Amino acid sequence: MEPVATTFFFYLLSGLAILSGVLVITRKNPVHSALALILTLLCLAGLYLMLYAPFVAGVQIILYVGGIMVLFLFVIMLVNLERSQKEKQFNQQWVPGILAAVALGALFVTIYIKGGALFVRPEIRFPEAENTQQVGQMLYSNYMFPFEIASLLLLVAIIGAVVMAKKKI
Amino acid sequence: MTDSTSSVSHLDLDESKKTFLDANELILNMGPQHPATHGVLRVILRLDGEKVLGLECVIGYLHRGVEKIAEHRTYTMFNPYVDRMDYVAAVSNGLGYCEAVEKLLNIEAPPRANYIRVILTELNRVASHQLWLGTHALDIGAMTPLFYTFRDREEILKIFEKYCGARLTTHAFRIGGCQYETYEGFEKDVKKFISFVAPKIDEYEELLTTNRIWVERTKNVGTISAKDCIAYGVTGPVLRASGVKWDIRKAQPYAAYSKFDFEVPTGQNGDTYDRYLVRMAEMRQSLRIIQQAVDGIPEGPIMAKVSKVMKPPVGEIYHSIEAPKGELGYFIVSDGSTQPYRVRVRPPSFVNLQALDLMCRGQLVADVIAVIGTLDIVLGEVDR
Amino acid sequence: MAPITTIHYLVVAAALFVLGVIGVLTRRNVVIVLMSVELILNAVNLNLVAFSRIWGLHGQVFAIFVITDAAAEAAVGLGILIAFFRNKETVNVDEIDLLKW
Amino acid sequence: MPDFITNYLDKNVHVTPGEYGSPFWALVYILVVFGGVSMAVVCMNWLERKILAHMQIRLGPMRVGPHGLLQPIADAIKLILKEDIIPEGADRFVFWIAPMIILLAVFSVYTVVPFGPTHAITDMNIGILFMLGVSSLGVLGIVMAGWASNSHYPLIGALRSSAQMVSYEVAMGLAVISAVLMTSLNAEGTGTLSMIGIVHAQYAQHVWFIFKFFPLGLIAFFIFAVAMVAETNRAPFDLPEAESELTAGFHTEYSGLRWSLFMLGEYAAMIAVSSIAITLWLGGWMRPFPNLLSGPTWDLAFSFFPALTFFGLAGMTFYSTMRMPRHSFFRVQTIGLGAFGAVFALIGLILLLPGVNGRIQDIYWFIFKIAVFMYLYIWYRGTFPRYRFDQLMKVGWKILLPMGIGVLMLTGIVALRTELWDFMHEALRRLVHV
Repeated sequence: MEPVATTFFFYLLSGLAILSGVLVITRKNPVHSALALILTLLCLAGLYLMLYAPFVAGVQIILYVGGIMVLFLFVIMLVNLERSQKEKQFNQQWVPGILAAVALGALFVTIYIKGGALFVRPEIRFPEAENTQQVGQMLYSNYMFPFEIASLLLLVAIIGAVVMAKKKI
Repeated sequence: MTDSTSSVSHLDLDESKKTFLDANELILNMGPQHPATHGVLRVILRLDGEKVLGLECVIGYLHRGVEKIAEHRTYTMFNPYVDRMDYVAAVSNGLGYCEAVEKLLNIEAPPRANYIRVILTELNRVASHQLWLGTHALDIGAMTPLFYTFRDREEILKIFEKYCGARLTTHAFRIGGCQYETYEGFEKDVKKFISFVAPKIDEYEELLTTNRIWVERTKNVGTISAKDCIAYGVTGPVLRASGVKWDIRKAQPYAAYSKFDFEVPTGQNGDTYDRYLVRMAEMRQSLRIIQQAVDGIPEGPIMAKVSKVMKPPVGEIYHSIEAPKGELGYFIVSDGSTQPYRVRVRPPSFVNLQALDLMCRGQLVADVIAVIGTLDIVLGEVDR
Repeated sequence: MAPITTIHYLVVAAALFVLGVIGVLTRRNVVIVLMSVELILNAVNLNLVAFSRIWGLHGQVFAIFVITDAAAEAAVGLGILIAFFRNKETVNVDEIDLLKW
Repeated sequence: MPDFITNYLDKNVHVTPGEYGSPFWALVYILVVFGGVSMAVVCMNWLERKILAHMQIRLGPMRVGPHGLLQPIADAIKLILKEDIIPEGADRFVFWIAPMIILLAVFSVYTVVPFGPTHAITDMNIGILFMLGVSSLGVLGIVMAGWASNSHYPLIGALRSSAQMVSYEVAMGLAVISAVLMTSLNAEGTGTLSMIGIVHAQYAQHVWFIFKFFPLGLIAFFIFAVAMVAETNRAPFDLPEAESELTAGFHTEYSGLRWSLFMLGEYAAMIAVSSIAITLWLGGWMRPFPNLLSGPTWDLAFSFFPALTFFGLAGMTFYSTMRMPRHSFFRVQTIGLGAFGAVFALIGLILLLPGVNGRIQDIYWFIFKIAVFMYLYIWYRGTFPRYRFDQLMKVGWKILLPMGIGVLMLTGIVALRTELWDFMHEALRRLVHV
């Protein structure tokens, strides 16, 4: 099936993503930041769907929005201080920080302009209906070892988080 | 549970006892407008996450000065006021007061009156326990028992209504006996009620006693030892559930209780589940007493000779009975006039409520609700 | 309008990346810094998925790995944050410069 | 008629409008499904009060309309007219958006619910993953509602709720995976995450997955059934909104219309998770025994069920009409009830028409199964006390999670038993020969 109004949805989603990305780094209240980040993540999930990556989109929603962001909100509630909102929000090196980031952005733009041809290749159209199966087969064949490492990493993260948050076990 | 229950602030806690949420202690104000505080009890909880570090009861929202009112009423006139203390067991309140004044006047109610008193009081005990069960179960989240118990309590209230015209604040007894003779068919009604309600009690037990969630919610919750019970002066089913076999009906029999054969159910663990079992058993024992009383009710007068103007001799008296919630005592000082010099009530709910802090420390918020329910307090009696 | 090509997605990803970098470099609140890190990771993910359209499914698999890492990172980061907050009662990065307490 | 309408109606189209790429029909389906769900929630409101009341030997709403039938409408009017209170010190924006997030999350789930082989808004390759993911977004709304209220009870309710939903999602996911694993037992050996594909797999394997590898499917279903009650914050897992403990949990500070949005979200979520369970384990839209009792005779016999249901409802209504008190006060109500029964009978008659009858079958069986689940929800509420928070966590992490892992592993082992056997056999043979 051909996606409907691809151009429109691309600009809508990417515009929303960037707009809420700006909100993430400018809001005083971390809860508002988290809300904006959730919107960014959802927009990105939409972009993944448009890129024929439905499985990644699903994982994005279930893990990022349903898992990680809930964790963030949970922690924000625990550590939310009224006074931290009245304090200065940006640190002293904000000018060099922004300059460095802008320089980085300029670098990206240069690369994209100079090497535009590099990124233009014929699209490989996977049958969308098979996406999950193909990703699954890849995970369990080519990427078996990284997959196991990732599970180990998660285990370490669980233990680490418990150790950190609970000082005396 | 001993150490973490200390009432010190989380900042003074040992490092090892701090928990995940120790970052800030939460003061939660529960009540006086809260669905599970049985009226207008206000409990200030100090929480560590969901764990209760300590709590404080604020009472007095229903204070009407019943004891002070007594000083300006004659002995007879004060009688209806006591019904308004524990309004779900008004008959017991009346019985205690009437017997205390009778003791002061040195008269005794005739045997038939005593039998009627026992029947009505025990009926009221069943009604009170039913109301307790319904609300307690509702607090723990089981909705349905509430409606079952209220349906069956209705039958008791109907008997009260037929007997004396009132359902809740009955004012059934008078000093010296009973005002009203039993109505036509009273015994039949009571017997019918017994055969009606006995299977219903099984029905409540079917819903709850072996229900896994109920058992998990009540076992080892709000445990109080026999020693603590005695130290705090806790009486009634709460005391008996801790294993102390103390029932004033047996220990210092009043009315006609010495004539009946019944058992005093006790528990061992002193937790919420045992208190539940004890009260369920008590309902069955009450039915046994009522059965015996109805079967053996003697003929005769129902009122002793009492002068219209009561002037008890100078002196003081303490008389207590076993109300559904515990020992209900009346301390009356007479100065020889028609009005008492001082009346002091020992309300079981008030005394039992003291143990709330002890029973809730170290438990969770949900357990506070369960414990308030299991203490079976009536705020009308706590505040008087 | 011109059809949407890979380069369009790359530009969006670059913009998000820059935003994330700005957030990490300039904000004081640790929670928001961590959120900016998530923003950066997502920009990378978008790149990977966009490339997967022209280079094959490997990009999508990598995106899944990145999401896994993000979960681990958030859990540990927030754990550290809680431990830190308990001791110092602050969530500002520029006050976390002692390396010990 | 324009092409974009008629194209989809072609006889050869056997896909959902979303897959076919027909925005018009997708929109129609969206409107029908969302409207239907909202209507179902309204009916559910009345039914829950009535059924619960009859379980508790009382009558329930009786005043507004005959047998309280108009009660939901009265409630809606009351809620809309009520003052909308935002507490002092609340975060107004978050307070405002929280119920919206819950509604958005819940209603998005319905985009992939298959009411029939073509009766879904769309069918996605990642259907079940999408459903789980989107339904887990509801927890964000709950957390925000609790936090934005700036009050203790909602905050505790929100913390409880987020912890509860996050933990039960794990067990839920494991149960779902074991069902998805069962879909891969075909010649190609590839499973599917698509909701419609899962039902087709059950049809192809001639068994509902609840009975597959007995008792493994049943256990997985049981895990899901418990977890889904916890996910939707219903009794006996209704701690986040435990009335007797936290007054109303995360929506304590909400009133009027916003509060009703929470309720709408909760009931819609109940229907949504029930439809996941039905799709995964109970054969989705299929009628009972589609393979065993096949053939035109059985098809005809089962095709009478929708009409019979409505005739039964009509009969009940007419019986109640007969029993209405014969007094002039009740005349309007009696006529109304009779008219209600007549509408039921009329719907039943319409459902008997051959053209309608064939199309309604799938939807009827799906809704019938949902109704059974809804009744179970109400039954739970009437029977069980409430779990305590630590016990709830214990059930989630220490009972359901290991059970889920065990079922998943066993399902895998049983599914691959021949391969495993061959492998072991081969290994043993080599060992002996060496």
